[in-house]
Amino acid sequence: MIQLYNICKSYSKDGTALEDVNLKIPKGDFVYITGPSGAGKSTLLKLLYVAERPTRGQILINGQNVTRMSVAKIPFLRRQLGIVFQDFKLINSRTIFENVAFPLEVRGRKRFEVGKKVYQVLKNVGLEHKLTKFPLQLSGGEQQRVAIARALVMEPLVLLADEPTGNLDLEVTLEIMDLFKGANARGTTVLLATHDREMMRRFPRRQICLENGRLTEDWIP
Amino acid sequence: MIQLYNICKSYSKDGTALEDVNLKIPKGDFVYITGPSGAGKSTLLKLLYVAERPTRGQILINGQNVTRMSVAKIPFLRRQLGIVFQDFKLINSRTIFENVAFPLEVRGRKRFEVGKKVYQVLKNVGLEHKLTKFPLQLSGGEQQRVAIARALVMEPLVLLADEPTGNLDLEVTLEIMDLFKGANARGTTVLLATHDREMMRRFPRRQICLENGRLTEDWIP
Amino acid sequence: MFGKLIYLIRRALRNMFQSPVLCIATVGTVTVSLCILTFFAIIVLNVQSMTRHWSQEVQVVAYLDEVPSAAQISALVQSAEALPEVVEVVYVTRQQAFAGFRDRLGDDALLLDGLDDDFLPASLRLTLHEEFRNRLGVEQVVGELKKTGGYSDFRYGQDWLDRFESLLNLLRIAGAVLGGFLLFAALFIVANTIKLTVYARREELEVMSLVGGTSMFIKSPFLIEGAVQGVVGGCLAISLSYLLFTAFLAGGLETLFLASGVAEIVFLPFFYQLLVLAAGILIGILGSLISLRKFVRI
Amino acid sequence: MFGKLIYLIRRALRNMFQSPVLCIATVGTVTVSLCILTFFAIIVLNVQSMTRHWSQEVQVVAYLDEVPSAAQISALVQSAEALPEVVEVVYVTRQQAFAGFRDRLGDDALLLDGLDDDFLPASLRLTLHEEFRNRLGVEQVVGELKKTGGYSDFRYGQDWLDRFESLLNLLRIAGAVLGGFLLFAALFIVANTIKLTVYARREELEVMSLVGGTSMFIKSPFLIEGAVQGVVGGCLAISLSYLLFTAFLAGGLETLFLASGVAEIVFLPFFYQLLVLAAGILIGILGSLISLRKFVRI
Ligand SMILES: Nc1ncnc2c1ncn2[C@@H]1O[C@H](COP(=O)(O)OP(=O)(O)OP(=O)(O)O)[C@@H](O)[C@H]1O
Ligand SMILES: Nc1ncnc2c1ncn2[C@@H]1O[C@H](COP(=O)(O)OP(=O)(O)OP(=O)(O)O)[C@@H](O)[C@H]1O
Ligand SMILES: [Mg+2]
Ligand SMILES: [Mg+2]
Repeated sequence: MIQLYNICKSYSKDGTALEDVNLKIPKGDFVYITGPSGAGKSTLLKLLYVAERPTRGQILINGQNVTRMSVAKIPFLRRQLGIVFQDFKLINSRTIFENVAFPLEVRGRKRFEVGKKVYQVLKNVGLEHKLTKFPLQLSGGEQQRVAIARALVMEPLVLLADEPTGNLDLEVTLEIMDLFKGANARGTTVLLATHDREMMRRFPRRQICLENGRLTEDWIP
Repeated sequence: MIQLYNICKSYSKDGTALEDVNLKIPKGDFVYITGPSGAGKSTLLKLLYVAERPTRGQILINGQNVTRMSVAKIPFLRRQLGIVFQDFKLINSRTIFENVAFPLEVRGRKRFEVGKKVYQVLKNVGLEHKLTKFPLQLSGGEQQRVAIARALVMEPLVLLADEPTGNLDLEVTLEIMDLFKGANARGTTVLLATHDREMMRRFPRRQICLENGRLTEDWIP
Repeated sequence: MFGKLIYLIRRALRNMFQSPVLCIATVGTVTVSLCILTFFAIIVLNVQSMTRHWSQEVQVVAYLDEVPSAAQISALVQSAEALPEVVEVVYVTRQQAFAGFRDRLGDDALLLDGLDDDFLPASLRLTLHEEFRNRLGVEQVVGELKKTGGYSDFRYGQDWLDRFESLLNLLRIAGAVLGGFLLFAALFIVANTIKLTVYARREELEVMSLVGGTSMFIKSPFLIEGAVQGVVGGCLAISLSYLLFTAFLAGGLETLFLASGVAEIVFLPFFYQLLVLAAGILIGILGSLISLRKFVRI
Repeated sequence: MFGKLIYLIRRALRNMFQSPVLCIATVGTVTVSLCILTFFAIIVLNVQSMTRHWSQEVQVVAYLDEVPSAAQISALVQSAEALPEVVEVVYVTRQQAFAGFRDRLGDDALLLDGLDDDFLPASLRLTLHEEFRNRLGVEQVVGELKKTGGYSDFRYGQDWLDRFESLLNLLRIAGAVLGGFLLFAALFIVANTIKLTVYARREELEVMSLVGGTSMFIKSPFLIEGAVQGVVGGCLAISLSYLLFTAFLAGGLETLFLASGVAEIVFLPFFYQLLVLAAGILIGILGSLISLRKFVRI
């Protein structure tokens, strides 16, 4: 499903964010990416959704070589992914409903279907009563849940979640994890960058540990 | 030091973020504010740094009635506070150094003093090598640490930290907690909104629990 | 297809209502820029009609050898009228010529007191088609007339004609230079404004592309927005300049104009109003395209 | 105090280099707007000097009763020169008058062939100070001369004077209306642009206030920035319009101008260039102030 060969990424000359990372993630896997702050977790995910290009190495997603993908094709790759960004990246001038509906609209879904799906997924994250609010009118945790809802609204092929529970309390975290596990059970490959040891303790899954841009541990329970 | 009397805050007619909160925090105290997502933790802090005004009730900080403070006086109140915002609120067009130096510049400190202090506090949070980078060139956890450094650079009278460790791993969290405890030991009153049970377990302090805008628990170890 | 267009238009309108600051700024800038263009066009058009008015004085006066018979006159008039350049031919008798001269002298007319009223020759006055009211056309006519014979002299205000022509050239060049500059300035200013509105929304654009929006999907609402703002700005510009136009004309400007020998002052004709609207749309769409190319690299 | 100013200027410059998109957009808009104003000023100034040139033809001609003796002439000339409105007095003999008339008739001069060269009266030609070259001034002078006596008639082109005056009024009003409109348009467009740049940075402004920046501390770099951009834009506008001016004048426009009877064409005098710079600074600061008031509610 996802294959990384000798991936290097350096943003500037003086330091590398990723160094010689090799990784294979089969379809339907559930993987935690851990590591200290600044280790390169987000960078790894950014390479997968082609917000950044690797300095060296090759990435295959679902058989496609992402490294040399033309700019015009990137949107179609991203439509197969569900992404929770570390800084949420909600559109502040749109309501919660519109934010979550956006991936569906991009794919040209019918209005009726959009409304039903958006409501359902917002209900799953416990925000169905905030439909008409704007992102800046929500608490931090609520914004994070909207970002999660937007990633899940499409049943993506791959879910890339970057620190999706950093602003959530334990109860909500457990609910969100249930959603992730549900999506995983329905076939979505899940990559979850996190610091939350409690979560990893409760739901032990494959753990990949990055340290200073190097893959130092690949633990399978 | 900080006194809240019958504080109510509602952003719109259909719901209240805070309802009838009464609270006294003596000088030099260290208080955790906990509660589920959307409980009103950030709102409480916003009232303290007068980003929002309460719908009802009175707030006293250091003897000043903040509720009716004139707009011109607010900056001088804020200069006594160190604030870590939940969404960091760094200035993206300025370097890390400039971001952290800003509270000092506002207070008209000499350039020499500014440089020394900023370097010291950035070193404390482990980012002295990122001085010249811009916020968007940092990882999420690094940005959060910059926000913390900016709050601590002045030895504030009161430290208001909103989820300051949501994007940090355990090791860094412990270092940051050491900084907070150090500031507290030097006389700063600390209010820390968090979901991190591990942190509260390791450093048991007074805990205030909000639920649906109501103060439901005030636990002193 | 049609549903998709409606969807895009809905999104464009939503965008505009969502960020009124940006929308109002753009429409305002388009309005003011087009207003300047409109004023300029009004001035150019009126100066043009003024010069056309003046050019009616470009006439050829052909003096006759001697007093001709009625038959000769009608023959000469007919042959002159047959020339393709000529609109109208008027026969001026000696007495009419004398009266005209007296009028032209004005205050000095008393000088003619002792003189006979037939000492001036009779003549034909030829009015020319507009496109021949220049040195070339005039000399062509004179050449033709010379061939027929029967004329003693021709007069067509040679030096006046030269001046008039160079003034026309001057106005034409100055109009083109200024007009080109103003058009460029309008495009620049509007594109600049739109660039800033796109800049203010660049994060939004980035998010859209990160969530799978194609370049077209993201850009097209902006283009529609640009077109709508262009139309609205164009309409406002026309209305505003009409208001200013009538306000100041009503305020006595018209009498002043007429007193200074200028013909009727007209507002922009309908066709030109359409041109202004078209310019608005074009500027709106072009400005959006240019700015989007800078910030949407998808 | 001085150190603080330097600090604020440093911050302002830092801001500008930090967000070049915004800075370039503002400077560009200021440049283009001021360029339009500069062009307008050049046109107005040249038209003004043209009319001043024309107004030299406003003269009073005082015809003498009979051929006076040399003593009488000098007495009359002296009394006329004593009038405060008069610049110069020229005595025109009968012969000079006759030659002048012949010249004026041009092609028709042959009409005078049989006549004596002294049938025209001698006269005094009075040139007036510029501020008296209008109906009122002229009639005042005529009234004074009438009191001294010795003149048979006065002529000062009454109908021409009326036309000239209304044309002047027209130009004055049109210039004021257009100039006012253009000035307003420039201010509007620049303020709009600055508003958008402030809008794009509103989060930054919010953060500054949240970290304890006073209103003055946050705003003053923006005001300095506005002033700097105004100065730079003003300089660019003057340079650009000078370039355009020379480019098109060198391209043959000047000969055209001179051929059409217009006096020398001049670029904006230095004093007006300073005015343009001042306008740039003013527009920059005012625009920043207006926009900041909208977005910084501290
Ligand atoms: N756009 C960028 N330009 C320059 N350097 C960058 C950029 N993005 C990230 N970096 C650097 O690359 C390194 C890895 O960053 P990354 O965001 O991948 O870390 P992370 O593992 O996600 O950390 P965190 O847990 O704090 O989010 C960091 O040192 C960071 O400073
Ligand atoms: N600007 C606003 N406009 C309207 N409603 C708001 C606004 N800010 C917060 N709210 C609402 O007020 C309630 C409390 O928000 P608050 O940010 O205080 O929660 P919180 O305790 O900080 O939650 P979290 O742990 O998720 O950050 C939430 O329901 C939120 O939707
Ligand atoms: Mg990260
Ligand atoms: Mg919060």
